[in-house]
Amino acid sequence: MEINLLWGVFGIFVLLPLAGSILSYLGKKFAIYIGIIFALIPTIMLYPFYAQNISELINIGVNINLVFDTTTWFFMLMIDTVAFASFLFAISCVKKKPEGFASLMLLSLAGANGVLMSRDFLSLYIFWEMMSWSAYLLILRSSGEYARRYLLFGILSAYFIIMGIGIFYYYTGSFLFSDSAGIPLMGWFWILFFLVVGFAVKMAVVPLHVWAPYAYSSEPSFVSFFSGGLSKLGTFGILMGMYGIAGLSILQGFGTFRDVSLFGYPFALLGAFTAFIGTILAIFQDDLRKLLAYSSIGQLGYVMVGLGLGTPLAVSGALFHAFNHAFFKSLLFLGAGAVIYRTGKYKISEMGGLGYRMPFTFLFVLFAIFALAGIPITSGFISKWMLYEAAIEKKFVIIAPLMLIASVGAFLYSFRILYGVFLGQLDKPYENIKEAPLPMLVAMGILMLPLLIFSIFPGWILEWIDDIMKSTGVGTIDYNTYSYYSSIGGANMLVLWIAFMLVFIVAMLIFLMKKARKVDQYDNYLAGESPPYVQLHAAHNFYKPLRDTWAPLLKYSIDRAYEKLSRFFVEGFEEIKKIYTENPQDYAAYLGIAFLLFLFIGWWLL
Amino acid sequence: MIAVHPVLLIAIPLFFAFLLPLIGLFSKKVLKYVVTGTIALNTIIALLVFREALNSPIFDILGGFKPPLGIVLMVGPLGGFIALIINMAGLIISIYGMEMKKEPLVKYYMLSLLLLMGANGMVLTGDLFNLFVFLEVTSIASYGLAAYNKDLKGFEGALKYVILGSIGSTFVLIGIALIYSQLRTLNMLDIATRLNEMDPYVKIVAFTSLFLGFGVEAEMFPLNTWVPETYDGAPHSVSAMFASMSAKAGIFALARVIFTIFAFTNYLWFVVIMGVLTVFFGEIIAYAQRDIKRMLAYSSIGQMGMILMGLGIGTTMAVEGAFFQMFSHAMAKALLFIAAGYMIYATQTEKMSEMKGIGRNPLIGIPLLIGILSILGMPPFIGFYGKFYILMGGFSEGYYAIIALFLAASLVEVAYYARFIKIAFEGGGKRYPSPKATVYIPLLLFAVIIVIFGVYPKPIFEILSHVTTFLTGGV
Amino acid sequence: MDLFTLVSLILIIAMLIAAVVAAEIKDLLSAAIAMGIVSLIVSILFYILQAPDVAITEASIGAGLSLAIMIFAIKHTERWEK
Amino acid sequence: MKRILGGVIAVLIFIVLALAFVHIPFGNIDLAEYHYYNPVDNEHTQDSVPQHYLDEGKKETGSTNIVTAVVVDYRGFDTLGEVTVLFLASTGVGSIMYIFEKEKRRKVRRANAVVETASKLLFGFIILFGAYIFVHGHLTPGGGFPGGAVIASSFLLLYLAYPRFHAEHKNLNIAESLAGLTFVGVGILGLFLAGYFLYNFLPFGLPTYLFSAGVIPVIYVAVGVKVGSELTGIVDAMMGVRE
Repeated sequence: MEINLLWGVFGIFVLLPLAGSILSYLGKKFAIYIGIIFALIPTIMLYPFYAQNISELINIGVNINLVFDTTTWFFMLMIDTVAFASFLFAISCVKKKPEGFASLMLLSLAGANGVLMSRDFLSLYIFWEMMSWSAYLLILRSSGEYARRYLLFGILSAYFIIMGIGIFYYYTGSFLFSDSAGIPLMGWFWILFFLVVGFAVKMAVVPLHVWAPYAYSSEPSFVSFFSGGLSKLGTFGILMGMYGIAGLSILQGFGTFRDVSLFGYPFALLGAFTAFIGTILAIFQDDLRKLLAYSSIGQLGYVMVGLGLGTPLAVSGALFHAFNHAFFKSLLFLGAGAVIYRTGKYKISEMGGLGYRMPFTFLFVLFAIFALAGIPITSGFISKWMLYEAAIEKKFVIIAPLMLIASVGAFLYSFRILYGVFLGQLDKPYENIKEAPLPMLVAMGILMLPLLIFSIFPGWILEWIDDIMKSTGVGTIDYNTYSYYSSIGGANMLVLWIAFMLVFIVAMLIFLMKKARKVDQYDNYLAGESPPYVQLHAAHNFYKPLRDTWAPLLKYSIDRAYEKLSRFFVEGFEEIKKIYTENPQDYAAYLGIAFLLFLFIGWWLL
Repeated sequence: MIAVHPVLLIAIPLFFAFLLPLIGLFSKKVLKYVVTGTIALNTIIALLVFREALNSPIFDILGGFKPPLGIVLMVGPLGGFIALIINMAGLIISIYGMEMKKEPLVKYYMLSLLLLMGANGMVLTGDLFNLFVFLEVTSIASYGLAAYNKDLKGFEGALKYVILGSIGSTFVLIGIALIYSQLRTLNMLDIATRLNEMDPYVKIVAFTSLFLGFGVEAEMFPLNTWVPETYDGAPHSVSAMFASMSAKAGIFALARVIFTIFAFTNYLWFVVIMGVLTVFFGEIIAYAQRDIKRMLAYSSIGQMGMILMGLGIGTTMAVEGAFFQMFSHAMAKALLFIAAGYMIYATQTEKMSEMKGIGRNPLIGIPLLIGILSILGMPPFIGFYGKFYILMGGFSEGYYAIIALFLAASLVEVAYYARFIKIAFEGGGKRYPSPKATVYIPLLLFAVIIVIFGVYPKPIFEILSHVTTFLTGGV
Repeated sequence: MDLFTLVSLILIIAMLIAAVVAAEIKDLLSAAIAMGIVSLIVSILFYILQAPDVAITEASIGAGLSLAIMIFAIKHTERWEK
Repeated sequence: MKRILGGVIAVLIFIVLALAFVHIPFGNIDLAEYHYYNPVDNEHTQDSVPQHYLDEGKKETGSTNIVTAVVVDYRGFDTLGEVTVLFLASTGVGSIMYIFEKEKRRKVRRANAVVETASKLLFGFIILFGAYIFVHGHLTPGGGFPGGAVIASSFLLLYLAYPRFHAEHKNLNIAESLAGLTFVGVGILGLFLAGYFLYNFLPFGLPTYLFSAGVIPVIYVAVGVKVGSELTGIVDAMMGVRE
């Protein structure tokens, strides 16, 4: 009976999308609709399967272990919902070969769900790679060069993972996570190092992030799934690697620094730098998609901090933030996608005032930005607050300030989006622009709901996280429906929410009592004069003073370093190519030398 | 008593190869159907032989003289498996070969049948001198086919192959002569049981000679210099045959020499090093190529190096991986060479940079993608299991540094295939003629095999569980 | 040293010289003839070693036909190695 | 530099191989001290393979010439392979030389009258001699390969004497095909009649008689015809090349 249940779960979450992938490829014109159905079923089916704990060993030559527990459930909730919303969004924007889009999306969804269900390295690797190459093909639809960058880093990450798996296999002779007994500390170090670095590539941790800005510039409906959904697999992998397989006691065995494992600390530091660098770079982007991409890098840096620190508060915060990030970043990418779909432009400096024509899109993006910047009426606040507290609690004087600076930076680029895209003067070409089509709005609405709900009731999500924390043995935090508590405070969202609303209402009342008069923007700038049409929207060289301040540092680019490295290698390859001289006499000499060499080695060995 | 004689796998192609000129006198049009039919018949027999060999090894005694007096064909599960792969690949490639236009067609078909027959013989035989004879058959058929285009490139490639191939087979002959002079027998198992009677020095020289000689055919590192030019100059179907048939036969013969005959276990790490060097140089030089067929040829070297590495690691898992890799490489590389043939035909150039958008036709694009992903070792295609098992086998033996080098080379492989995919799927190319049935049917067949056994590899692994007996000197 | 060994030795040395000449000489026609001489001596040696079957084959194919084919080939290309 | 390196490599390989070759027993050796292992029945026998050939060869194959017994009967499969190699060589040459075939033949000087007459005279005798060699393969030294080569050399003589002589390619092809089919056919017939490929299914007859040794003469005739026509084909292809 048990095994039937497992196969049922496996069928719904992995095989069904796989089948859907084939079906939608055959569906041609209706591909997207088929895709929606096959993405919706797993999303809905998550509800009956809540709090299940199914685990089965299956022998396919080697033992593999498929599991469906709260960890799986929690991550699936993000990924499947985001996938569904992305599909909805895609109805109106994917016109070019929709069957390819739908089938590849479902394939990567199946891969992602498979990764989440596997508790052994073989199936994990298989599904991971499936997800990787289908994402690669999806990016390929937009740009071959971007796809190539992504693929190289994707494979690099896979090879790191495979090194970790291999060392694990060397010590245990098994792929099961549960067979980890008897690995020496040195072995653990290399296993975890390779695994964490490998998964960190997917999370775009600096300096392995250079693929992300490009990959996130492809088709918006896919990117929202990619950045919101698939990058969470990196989080899942690191969580599994550090806490699921190894566990706290082994991590602490490497030595501790203020109760934080010396293994995790460098990664936390790296995460903080990622948050910082991602944010700084996001501020200076003019391409809307690139801005969001760097912002995504920065936000996932926070998650990395939490996972690296490894205190209960930090890990809970990381998971919570990952959850939030899945929704608000998908929402932002979708919003950006809607704007790009309507205007056909990518550059922020070429937009402006669109909020008057696309009010719903504006509203959704506004909420997403609240969540991203951590403003209390969205759930983005609480997760960030948990992470700050986790860093402050242990008095980390580098990590905490970096995170705070990054948070301020997040305001800067959020403002950039709000002002540059939605506020300000409506440019002439956009006079007659329409609101985004209905499916897009519905998709964005679906993604916004959880952000609002969980801002008042963080306890619901903390309950799931608590389950995960228990199963990984990190320890738990105190929480109730509205709040959580930590050694240096905590937060009560209900109080905050009420306070915020009070302030909001007061402000509203003041605003209304003052009998505000609507002033045309033109009048506002030009004091009532009416010259011929001028463009007043100041969007070029935004934050120029800031950029000037940072100029000396901005000239170092990790991108360029990689380019230099690759050029060095390619030149080297051309040199090595000369071994094949195309002269048969040389070749015959190689043969002779090889014979003598083989003979010598043989004589020596035998 | 044996139900199906493995010798038929050799006799039937031979019979029809001799018959072809006579058929050619009456009608040249039926030739291609005769050839495809012959190989289809052969494939069916290979399947039957393989099924029987799974139960117990088949010893097909030739001429009625018991070994080692006479020659015996010995077909274990693995030999049967490789023979099946070779015949299957040959069948599918022969569909593509129907398109061949260049005269003299009779000779082309005869040579390709004999190449198949030679490869079959190399895999099936249980006699060392017989192995040499079939090595000669295979390589001389290859020389003829390599120059079949009759242009300068073809001649140059074939000439280099002739030079290196004949040096290689001379070494094989020397090795066999040394063994015979010491043991007075040519049967492989007889040699294996009585190996310790040999003088140690002679033993090593004999081993080295055989290793080197078959290494030339198996594309081992310093001996594979002929590969790129020969593959490049040969007709496309012939390149596919080389990659999927003669190279596989060569490496299986090498495996026989290493495991069945000599079983030098402390020599194996050297094989691993040669394997990883083969991978390393193959992949790196492939990156520096601009012509598609040369790139595929060097990539083929890389894949063969991977197989060699798996054999050298020598654990059950790694050798299973190596055999799986033989299967996957035979399928995927044949697919890619056929696709390359179409692309060169459609674009009239070998330069990859001028093949913009060639993969946009799904009949080409999807098999092409599947083939490349399989070569790169992506699940759920068959290329994954071979690579993964070889790696895991290597890890369990503790070859960390070698595997790191190997993975670095693999990353280079990913880079150049991604470069090619980028060009092939880029928009803005011109319109290309759509592929004929003789092109897309083999492509689709290969792609289907790659996907089916990638999704459900269990049957293959069941076959490969016989690796344990192979490693302990069994058939 | 008996006659058998002496004759064998002389033949072997002659064969070696012919082989080196075949490899080194620039005149391809002479090289081909030197190859023929090698084959001829080999066939004599086979005969001395009581292998008449092989001796006949070697003499007719090695010293006869393949030499003729090589000369034809040289005739169609150039006589002097560059 | 390269030349010196090549020389050094060659000399080293020579030394290494020579050191191995000195281990080969030479002269009168006691074959009885070897024994072999039969992997099919898994039994060790106090007998060596060459000794077995010498002792039992005549009885087991009916061939007076032990070399022929080994080449055609004990290791007949190898011979089939070798014939195929030759066939391949001729096919390969034919396929490569194909482009030149249709071009016109160059005017060449005729050979002198002595050569022409002598070759006319000798041609038949040489063919006869070749046929003798392969027909008597199981009785006297020689066999299909040398016999075929002798036949081919008779054609070579014609080519030298008459520059315009041209053997019909079609006929050569038919001859070699039929001969090859005979060889394989005999093998397959053996498989059907006795369960062994290339089984010697004909009666052995009396030793030293022409009609003895079962299928050996049949195979040797086929090999002789095949080798003769193939080598002639190669010579013809080479002669056919005209610039």
